[in-house]
Amino acid sequence: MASADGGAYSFSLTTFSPSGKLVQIEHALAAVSAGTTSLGIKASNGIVIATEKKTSSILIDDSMLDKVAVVCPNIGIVYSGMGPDFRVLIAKARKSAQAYWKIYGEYPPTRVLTQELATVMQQATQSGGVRPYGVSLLVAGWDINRGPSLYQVDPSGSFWAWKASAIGKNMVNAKTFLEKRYNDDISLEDAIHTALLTLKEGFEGQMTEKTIEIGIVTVPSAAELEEGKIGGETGRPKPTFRKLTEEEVRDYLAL
Amino acid sequence: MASASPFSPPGFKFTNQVRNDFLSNKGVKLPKATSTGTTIVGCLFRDGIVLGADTRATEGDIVADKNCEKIHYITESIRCCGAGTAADTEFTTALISSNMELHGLTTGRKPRVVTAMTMLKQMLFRYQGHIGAALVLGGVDSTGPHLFTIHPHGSTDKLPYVTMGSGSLAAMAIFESDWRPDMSRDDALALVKAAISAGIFNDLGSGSNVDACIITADSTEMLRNVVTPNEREVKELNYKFRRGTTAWKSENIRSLVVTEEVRRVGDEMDTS
Amino acid sequence: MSIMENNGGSVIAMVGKECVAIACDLRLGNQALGVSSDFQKIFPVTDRIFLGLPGLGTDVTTLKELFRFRVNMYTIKEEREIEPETFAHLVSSTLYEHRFGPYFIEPVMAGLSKTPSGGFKPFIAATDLIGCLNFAKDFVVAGTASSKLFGVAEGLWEPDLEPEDLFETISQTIMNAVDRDAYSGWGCIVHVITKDQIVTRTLKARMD
Amino acid sequence: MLSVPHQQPNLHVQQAHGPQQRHFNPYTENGGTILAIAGKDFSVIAGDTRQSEGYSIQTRYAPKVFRLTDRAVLAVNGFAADGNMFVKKVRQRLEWYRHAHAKDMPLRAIARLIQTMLYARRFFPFYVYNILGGIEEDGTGAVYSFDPVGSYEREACRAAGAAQSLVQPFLDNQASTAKFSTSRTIPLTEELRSLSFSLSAELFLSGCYPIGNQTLVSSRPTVQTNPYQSARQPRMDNAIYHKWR
Amino acid sequence: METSFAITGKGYVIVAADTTAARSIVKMKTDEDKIKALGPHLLMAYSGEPGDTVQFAEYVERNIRLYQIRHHYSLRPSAAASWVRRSLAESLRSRHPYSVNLLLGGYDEASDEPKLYWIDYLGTMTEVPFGAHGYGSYFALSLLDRCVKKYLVISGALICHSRYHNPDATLEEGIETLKRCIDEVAKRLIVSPSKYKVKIVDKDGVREIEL
Amino acid sequence: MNTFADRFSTSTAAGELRRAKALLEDDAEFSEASWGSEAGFGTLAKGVPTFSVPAVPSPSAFLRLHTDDHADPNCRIKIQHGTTTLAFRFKGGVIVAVDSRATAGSYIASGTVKKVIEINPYLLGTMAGGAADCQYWETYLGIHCRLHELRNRERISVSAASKYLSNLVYGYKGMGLSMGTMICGWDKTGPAIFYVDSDGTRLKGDLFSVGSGSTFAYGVLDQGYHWDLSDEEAQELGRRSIYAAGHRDAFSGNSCNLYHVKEDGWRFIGNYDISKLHYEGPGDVPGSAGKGYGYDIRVQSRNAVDVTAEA
Repeated sequence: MASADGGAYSFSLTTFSPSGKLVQIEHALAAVSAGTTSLGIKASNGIVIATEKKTSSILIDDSMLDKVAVVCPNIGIVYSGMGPDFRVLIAKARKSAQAYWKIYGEYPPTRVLTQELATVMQQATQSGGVRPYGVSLLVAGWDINRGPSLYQVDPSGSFWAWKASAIGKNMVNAKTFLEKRYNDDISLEDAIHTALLTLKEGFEGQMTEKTIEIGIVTVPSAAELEEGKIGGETGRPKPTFRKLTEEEVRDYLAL
Repeated sequence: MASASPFSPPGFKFTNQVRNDFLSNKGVKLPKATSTGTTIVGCLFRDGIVLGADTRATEGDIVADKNCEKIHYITESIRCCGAGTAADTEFTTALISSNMELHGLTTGRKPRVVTAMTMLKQMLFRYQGHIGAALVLGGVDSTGPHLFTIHPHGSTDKLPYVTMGSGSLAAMAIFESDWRPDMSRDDALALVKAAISAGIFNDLGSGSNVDACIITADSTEMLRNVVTPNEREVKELNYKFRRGTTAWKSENIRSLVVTEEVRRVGDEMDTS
Repeated sequence: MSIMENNGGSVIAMVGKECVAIACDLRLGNQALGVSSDFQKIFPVTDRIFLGLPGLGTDVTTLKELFRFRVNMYTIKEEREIEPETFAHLVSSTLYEHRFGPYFIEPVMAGLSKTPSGGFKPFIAATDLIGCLNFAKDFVVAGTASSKLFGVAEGLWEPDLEPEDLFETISQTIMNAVDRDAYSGWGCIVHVITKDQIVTRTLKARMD
Repeated sequence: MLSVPHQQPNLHVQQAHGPQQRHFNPYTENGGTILAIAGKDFSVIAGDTRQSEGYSIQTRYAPKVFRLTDRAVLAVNGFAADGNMFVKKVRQRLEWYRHAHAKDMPLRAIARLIQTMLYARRFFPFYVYNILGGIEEDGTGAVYSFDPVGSYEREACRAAGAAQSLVQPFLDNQASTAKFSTSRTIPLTEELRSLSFSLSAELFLSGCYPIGNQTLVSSRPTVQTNPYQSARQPRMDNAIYHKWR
Repeated sequence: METSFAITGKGYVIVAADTTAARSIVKMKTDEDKIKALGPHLLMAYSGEPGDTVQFAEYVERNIRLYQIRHHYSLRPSAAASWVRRSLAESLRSRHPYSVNLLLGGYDEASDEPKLYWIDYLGTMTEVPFGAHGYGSYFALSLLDRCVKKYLVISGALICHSRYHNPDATLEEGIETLKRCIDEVAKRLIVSPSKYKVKIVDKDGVREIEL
Repeated sequence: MNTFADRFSTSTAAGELRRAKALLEDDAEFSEASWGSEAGFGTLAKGVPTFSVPAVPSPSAFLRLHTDDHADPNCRIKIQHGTTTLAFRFKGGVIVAVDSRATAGSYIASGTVKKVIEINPYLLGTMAGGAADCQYWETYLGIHCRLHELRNRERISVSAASKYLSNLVYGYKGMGLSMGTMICGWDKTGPAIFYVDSDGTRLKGDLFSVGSGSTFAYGVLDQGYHWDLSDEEAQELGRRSIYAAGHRDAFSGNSCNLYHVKEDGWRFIGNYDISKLHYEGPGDVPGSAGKGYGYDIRVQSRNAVDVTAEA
């Protein structure tokens, strides 16, 4: 009964095992751990999130693959785990961000969006007939209230803020590596390099601009902020999150 | 459609409708919404599109806003001028802008002008003219510059130069006589300024300043208040009142400054 | 008889130098009959935002409660006070939700918004009854006396008035305007918001 | 509730929806605003000069303020055709009076004359709001205001027309001392005169043109017309429009 | 024509409503009670569309009673008024709105104060020291609109004590004032009601009195 | 045309209108009388004046369409409405008190209207309804009162004057006149008040109040009124009643004009700003309570009452 894999309890999502676990969630975490490594580092003047983009075959057109996704101009997400689940989540996140914008005329703060995503993921652990999302997310964003912030969301729906974190296959090693390399004064440039170095640990194959994806959050300067609405009177803020182009990634790799 | 509130399902709410019908059946008049009498125009030129708008918003025969913005953001390279019920133009363009952003994120490409046009006309058609937005939509995308008008019932036109709003005839007169294909940027901007000015000066529903927006393949220039022909003269008199002019009966002052006094009570805690 | 004239009432907000002021009359009428002369139409939203709701009396109370609810939810969820600009959008989108069955209210907002450097910037806004925002740099008006308020305010308002001067200007504006409006009046109340304090004064206004 | 003036609204393109009842409507509204302020020994009468219908301007220069005698000026607002005809008729009656009495009719009498002329059309009113300003026989400045059917009273200041509800409370504020807790004496004549001028010029919001025709009546120089016109005409012609042409 | 009055005084609220039930031009009944006791210290006078009035009053009565049963605590007047207003405002947004005007008088045990709320069929609510509904209000309000100050009495005929509304009037004085209102309405209103039911709420609860 | 019967009969006005219609071409306004100094009243003194009428099947419907702002708020020609007027008879004569507000829709067109028309030194008329109708016809009535004096070497009685006015306006019944007036004065029979309106009603009485705020005035008036009031008490009652109406009624207010008619004719007692009455009272006048009429407890809140004043 109480076998290692949860036994009878492992099939019903909404039933606790006698040891107080929802075994399906642990399985979902296992799915995450099987996914490619992703990491995020919060620097003194921004955040970097990065992941490796591995293709199982050279025949795949990898230009259509996106693992670092823009949610709204100030927030981006990277994931480890099941791609299709991520696609669903990112669609929900984008919709939620737009709904927020339509009510308040501004994009959601990172924390609120993260909360929203976490709620969606939590609901999948408590409803009948569904399974938990098989992904962990790193959410990076900037807002005027809390500045740059980096959150990790797990399939259970729990989320934390991190200075640096890693998820996916190599996460234990990567975290250990990050713990050694991280300091509070790290600049965004250094953080990008650290991210690449961390990914290099245990990277299988060649790290190229095709196999790495990087997204960065930049912090607007005091002058830009003082101007009020960034991007002029027509109201759209200047994006603070963006994905690095392949050229930019190549440049960083070359250094 | 309007806005998905976190506390209620998305879409318009009709909760007040029964009551309002009841009230209007009692013979009470329903108040007017802010409306933009408006002159809005757009024209093609060699490198792209120039859009123009006046800046007056009216409520009945009162000028409610002397310097409002009628050129709305759709995407970085697509903008939309709105005439009609101000709230409708504002929210309709905001909704489409939001949808366009989602569309752009989903497809990973810069969305096209026709996409915005189609979204707008489908939405306006769905509401059968009850959403009072008359729009001039212009932008540049991978297929080149495009200029559309969209009427409140959902019909659209694609033309090289267009005008809308109560000042449309005045503005069109300028376009008809002076628009030429392949104009330079400066000529096109001057033409748009003249067309909007014609609306400002000859149509009482339009007024104040000229806003313009120049969209080309590689840049979008929003020229807010590019002409201000109706600047108010400096007042000759000073209307400041002597302090104490107004008599008042009671006063209540609430201080927002929290003053805190820290007092040691007893022995200092041992923190070692 | 317009529906706005059923209960009457007017609100005005003005910008001053590092301060804003918002004022309303206190009348609640039942058409020509005055019922109450202590009917507040301006409500505090946060420490530094005030919301004026002139229009149909029942909707004044209903919307006051609705916005209190929504702002409280916002505060709880976001763990911060709502900023004036954000609140203005909330008001606007809430009203536009009821586009085809509106509340008969034309809200006016006044407040101080935080600047990134930690200072405060005056903010005023108004919407029509279906939520079209009007961000003005000088003054906004609404209610049965709106045209009268427009006229006086246009004449009297000057930029960069100190809080005490702003009080005089807004007081004179609302008193002279409501004195020409049958459905507004019966006392006026003025709130002047500065970064340190909120001064609320009940004016000695005409009571007829 | 919602009007969408996205089409030129004054074209009156009527769609035929079966039979329609037509009322005899001999009136239209031509916009514009007039005002007058009475001082101790002078009065100022002002009006804009735009004549409009719906959203279109019919002319940018159609005076609404007319000199009647050396000491009386009449401003008419409302339906321009009625107004012009009415002024013509008043002038005719004043002319007859001059012939009969070899002097100008005093202001007080002109006011009463206007009342009876308006009331004679009680059942087919002139659609005009009149303000009569001038100097009384005793040398004081006076303003009389009328409703379309002849009810009138003498007042200190009065605005009428499209912007009356905007202008009047402002005039109340400036011209009266009632609102002030500590009494403010009426400014000296000269001061009030300049005050009146600048008030008149500023009152008109973006909806109106600045005053194009102002008339000052005072016991000394009698009627002066347009002393202010040249100084304040930046918006009269659409400079930009013409420059571009 | 239906008329109801309410007056606050020192520690009490007097609520009075006419007792006529009319249909078309006929008086169907002349002893109808249009004042409901909603709780131990709460009274509500209602008037308006026949049918709606009683239905709504009973709906309110039961819900307020339910609250009391559930919480072992009755709503304070201000809370009850808010709830009633909200019910009315929400009913107005339904297919069949209640068309009822209310005067809600109560004694707030927590603050030892009489409270009076004027609520109309749209859900407009305001707290007043005295109030009225129906055509009677046009005559009674101006009569109540003054505070008698004893030292002002210089002319016995014109001003004498407690003729008009006084927040500190004793119950007897309050009733006297109410009678004046009723007399005035009887004198001037074409179709003035003949009889009134009068109820009082104070710290001892609710009771009915005869005028 | 100017026969006595013609002038006083109620059936001629319609005929006059027909005639006026026929005369429209050559404009009846310009009779020879206009050359003289009678100003506008040249035609008046000779009989019932003539009016231009639109050439439409129903002139009164035409008028209603264009001027009646109660039926349609969008109509162009706004005629001013709203008022409180009152008059009562007591042992010391007649008190006439009125407010001074004129409204057009929600706009307060004037706060200084003279709603008491001084017909002659012994007669006062009040103004409610159409301001022009009252002003014009009561002025006209004044002319005829004077003619009556010249013809008969004695003053016209209040009764006769009011009957004359009543007949005049009754002739235009249904044409759209709007008038509710009280003709007050002193004649051989002593003080007298007659209520006359454009429907043709004419009532003799002791106490009347007319206008949108009349119910509020009655509320105070009825409670304070009795025949044996002293002059000061009566004047105070008039002021107080107009104040009450000005306070509660949106369409009444601004100021109170008070007149007292005695045997030797009317006397203007004063003009009282209603705001001042509210805060300070009528000031140092006989009969005044010396304090503001305003009722703080309602106007402010329950807690703000001046407790000392209650003692």
